[in-house]
Amino acid sequence: MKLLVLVIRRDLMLAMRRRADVLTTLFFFVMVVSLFPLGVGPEMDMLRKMAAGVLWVAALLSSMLSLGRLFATDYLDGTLEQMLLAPQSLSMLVLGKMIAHWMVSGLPLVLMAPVLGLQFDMSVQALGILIVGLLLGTPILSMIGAIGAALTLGLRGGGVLLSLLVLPLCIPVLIFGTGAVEAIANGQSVASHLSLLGAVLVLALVFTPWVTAQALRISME
Amino acid sequence: MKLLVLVIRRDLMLAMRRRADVLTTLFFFVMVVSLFPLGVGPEMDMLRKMAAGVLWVAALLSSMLSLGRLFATDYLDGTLEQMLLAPQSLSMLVLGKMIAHWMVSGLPLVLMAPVLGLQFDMSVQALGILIVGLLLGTPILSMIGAIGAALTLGLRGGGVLLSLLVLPLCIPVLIFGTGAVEAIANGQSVASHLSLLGAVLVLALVFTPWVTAQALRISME
Amino acid sequence: MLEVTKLACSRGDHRLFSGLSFRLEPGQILQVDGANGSGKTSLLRALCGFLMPDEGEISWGGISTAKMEEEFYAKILYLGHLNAIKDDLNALENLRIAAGISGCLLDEQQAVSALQRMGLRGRERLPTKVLSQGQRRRVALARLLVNQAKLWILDEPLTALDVGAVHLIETLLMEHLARQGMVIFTTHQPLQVPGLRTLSLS
Amino acid sequence: MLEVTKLACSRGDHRLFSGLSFRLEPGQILQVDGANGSGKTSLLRALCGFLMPDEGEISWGGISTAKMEEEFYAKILYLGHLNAIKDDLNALENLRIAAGISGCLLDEQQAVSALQRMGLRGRERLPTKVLSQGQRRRVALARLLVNQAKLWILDEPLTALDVGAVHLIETLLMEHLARQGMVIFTTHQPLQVPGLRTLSLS
Amino acid sequence: MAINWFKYAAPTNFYGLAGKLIPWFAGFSLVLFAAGMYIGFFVAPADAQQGEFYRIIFIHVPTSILSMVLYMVMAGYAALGLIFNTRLSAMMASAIAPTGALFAFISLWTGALWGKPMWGAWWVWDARLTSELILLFLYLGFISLHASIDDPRRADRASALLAIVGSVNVPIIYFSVKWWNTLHQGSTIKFSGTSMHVAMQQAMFTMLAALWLYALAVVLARVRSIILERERHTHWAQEVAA
Ligand code: HEM
Ligand SMILES: Nc1ncnc2c1ncn2[C@@H]1O[C@H](COP(=O)(O)OP(=O)(O)OP(=O)(O)O)[C@@H](O)[C@H]1O
Ligand SMILES: Nc1ncnc2c1ncn2[C@@H]1O[C@H](COP(=O)(O)OP(=O)(O)OP(=O)(O)O)[C@@H](O)[C@H]1O
Ligand SMILES: [Mg+2]
Ligand SMILES: [Mg+2]
Repeated sequence: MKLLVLVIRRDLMLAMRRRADVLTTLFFFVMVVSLFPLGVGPEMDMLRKMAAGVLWVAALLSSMLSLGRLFATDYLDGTLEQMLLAPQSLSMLVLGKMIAHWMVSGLPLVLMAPVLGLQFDMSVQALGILIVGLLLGTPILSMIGAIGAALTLGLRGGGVLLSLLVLPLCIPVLIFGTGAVEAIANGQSVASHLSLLGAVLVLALVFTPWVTAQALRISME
Repeated sequence: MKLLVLVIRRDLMLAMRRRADVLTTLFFFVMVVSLFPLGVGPEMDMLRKMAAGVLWVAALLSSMLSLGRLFATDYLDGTLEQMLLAPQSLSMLVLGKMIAHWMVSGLPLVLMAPVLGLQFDMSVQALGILIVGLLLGTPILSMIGAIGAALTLGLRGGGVLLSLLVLPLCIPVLIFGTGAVEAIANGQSVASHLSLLGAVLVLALVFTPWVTAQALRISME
Repeated sequence: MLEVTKLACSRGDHRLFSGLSFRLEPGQILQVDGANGSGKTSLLRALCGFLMPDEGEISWGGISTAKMEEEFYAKILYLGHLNAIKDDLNALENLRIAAGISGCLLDEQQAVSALQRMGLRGRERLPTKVLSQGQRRRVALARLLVNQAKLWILDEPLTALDVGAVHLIETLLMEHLARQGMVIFTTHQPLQVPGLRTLSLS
Repeated sequence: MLEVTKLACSRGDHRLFSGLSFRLEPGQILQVDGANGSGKTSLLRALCGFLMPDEGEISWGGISTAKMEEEFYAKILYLGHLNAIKDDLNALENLRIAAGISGCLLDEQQAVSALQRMGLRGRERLPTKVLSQGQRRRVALARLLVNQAKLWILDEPLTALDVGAVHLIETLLMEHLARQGMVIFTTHQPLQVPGLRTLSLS
Repeated sequence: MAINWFKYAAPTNFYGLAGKLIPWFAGFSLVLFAAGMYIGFFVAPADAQQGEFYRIIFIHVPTSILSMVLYMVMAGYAALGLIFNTRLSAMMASAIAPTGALFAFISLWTGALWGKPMWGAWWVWDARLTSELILLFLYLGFISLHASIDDPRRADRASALLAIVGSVNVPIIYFSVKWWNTLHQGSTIKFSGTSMHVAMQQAMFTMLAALWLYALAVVLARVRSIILERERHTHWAQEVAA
């Protein structure tokens, strides 16, 4: 438990030292979302329909972008070796890194989303559901992404390979998240979508730290 | 000139050392494009309208993502120091790296785009214009991106500079590129859009290598 | 305590060593010797479990280390070619985090005095990226001062160190041995420690 | 040829050295000496133009090096703490590319024989990431054998090298001096080269 | 018949066994393929609504089904390899991947060819189509991860982990996509299999069997070459090669 707190504090501290990286993720998110109206054209009706999808895809892409750094820097400077030699549970340590990653790259997106949603003329209700969905979904992205990040450690072109591995696995999250917003727009119940997201989150919390720890041990050999 | 060929060959060799590397850039592009329908919904009419925009944004994103590697690895392992000490023109060397980057990450996208366009049910004419636009536009993305990549090296706040500088600079490319496709869909002439893209390409070819070289010298200090 | 029997390692198609056996008891120090590429680093990494040996057994107090996992990690301190310090953090933060991960929490005072003993007075609060190569190595080596591990596994600890620092490391090793610690290390520079045994990888 | 007058450098708030003056003529070799963090690396990087000095002048044949740019780069070979080799390429490719960038194209035969002289026989075609620390340094040092530069600027060239390789480097330095070359370098290990001068950064 | 399975878990023994089996699998596959083609093209009648075009299902359906089955088989082998550290299982997994990917690709390709006349579009974002596409991506991810790692042991273990995670995800993907789609679009034309002509069924099952055997033969052949490559420094491998 102490280890968990230590690791989270450490990663947050590192992120604060490099505030630029955090801002870049956020900025990337904003840019992707804002580029769309430019690429697609200014018809409000169409924009409103695609809003949730665009925001979710942008969130997925920008959390992917920051995933590359999750273990890579620790790997390059030898810190990861030391972590693997920690006399405590590696899964716990990995969980700490996942949580820190989410706080740095997921949470800001969630906080930013309402502002961007307004640009697309989303209703307040839909915005609310979008936020809840993102709040449940972005941690899953961080956790599934961590597996990919661990598997691709030290490989050339790791960043892109990482996306290739992780994006297909993240698709259910995307679909449930946008599905919820769609449902509210059509006046249906959102409970099922959100509870599925919640279930996936719990599953991920239980299994991904262990899987990632195994992946790290494999990659270190 | 020899230096140019040497550098291009070197970077291509590095990319080819892992066949997966080139392919994964491409897969990333495919994934991004395929994610959008998943987020937005499967209605063909809407998809056809957004097709060009989605393809262009995806091309922009995937060439941005692979830009991270353009100078960073050379910086970390000390090769960049040696390049700055090359007794030949640094601009030429930089141009070589840009060309290689485009061949590895831009060209495959252009070749892949028609297949993806079909998924969105684009017309053959629109596809043709899309390809020509991408062919003119993706080198510009590589070249402008290189400036950002050079500035992000080691500089504090460089990450933000990259996004702040590069994405806005790339927006005209995006707009001309999608504009051309839009024009053909509406039966207007595409010549003006494409010739503007061509003009930007020539400008970029002339100025960006030099600017990037200066940025590298600044970053190295 | 540490016992290696008939160990064989290979990398790629290349057999590095085979039939390697030795024992290390409390208070003993062993230098692994050999030319560049003879497999010193590989041996040390195999001891840590980073590298799966082809054959042979590594055991600690009679139990195979592969089975002990975390329990064994609590007994060792590994310092590799890489310094395992974060460029963006300062020496103090680096040391406290490294110690925390290896299981002993330090307060600021302990960390400062360890760094000062390593000759980093006045540099404790600079981000380590501005430090010189030797100063960075010293930050990494400061872990030796704040660790309860019994077995030190050091891969070329003297890299980039000046003469004064080399003497300091010699002193530290002797203190550790006097506490019944064990050391296995590699180096290409001569090191004066009484009771030093060498193991040659031809 | 190389003349440094009243050079002063500082990093952050920290003045490393000031009023540093020396000359280096063809056939001369200069060792920059000093404890960890005394500014040796900074001095060498200032010579290459990577670091702007606070005061003073660096000139080559009477012309300020800052003004010469590419012309000066053709005269020097710099080898820093980093090896400047690509992990994914093999030793041969690394050497040929490095030579090409510094302006002399090598054929395969020349590169192979340089690598073999550096003791990498049989390792020429392995990706350098699998090489040992010392072997990687040897790949970097092979550039010394295929370069026409007059002035060698070497920052701790002996890092990670075994005894045999250290002797080899001594020989290379002597050959270079005999060709009227110049060397300025740092190291914390003793190096036997006749005519060696030292410059101490206290 | 008592077969000593453990004997064949060793790559060297398996090499010989596979060598003996391949000609049989390949031969039967060819015969069945010819038979399936014959029934499909000459015995089965033209479809009432779809004319001659429907005959593409004789390729499309078997490849679709096999692409999914092969993924599970691959993940199973990967899990075995990871848990029991048997080298042969990992080799089997990496030998299956290209064939699985090929089938997924053919399924997409034939589906697209069929879709143009049937739906008027090459591609529709329907649940089955989308999850098949994602399956192809999973295969490609597996293959690229394996190809990106030089050390064979690490490559085997890393990609095995990925395959297992993927297999947990495949059902989630399938249902999520299905659900996502049915929520706002149910208009995709469905072709019900119940009213199928007997000859059509026969052709389809014959083709399925033929492609199964083809997959077996190809996978075994690929495993043999992987074994040879991995064991190239051993005596027996050099003897075999010579
Ligand atoms: C790119 C386009 C297509 C893809 C990726 C695709 C994919 C698949 C997959 C994965 C299956 C097996 C799934 C299952 O058994 O439930 C399947 C089966 C089948 N597909 Fe397709 N398909 C495509 C186009 C089409 C078209 C255009 C038709 C006809 C209108 C069609 C008709 C069938 C039929 C009849 C089956 C047999 C299995 C069953 O009845 O459930 N497919 N396809
Ligand atoms: N894939 C491979 N194929 C062939 N040889 C390999 C492969 N991977 C590593 N090697 C060799 O294995 C050896 C690894 O040596 P190791 O790093 O253990 O040496 P070391 O004794 O620590 O050397 P140094 O003193 O230079 O640090 C090197 O000789 C290297 O060339
Ligand atoms: N921003 C800064 N503030 C204060 N001191 C700094 C700053 N940046 C660098 N320094 C100091 O400048 C010195 C740089 O030294 P340099 O790397 O030149 O040393 P060196 O003689 O090469 O040492 P070594 O033998 O360890 O390689 C170090 O003492 C470092 O602590
Ligand atoms: Mg070593
Ligand atoms: Mg130095």
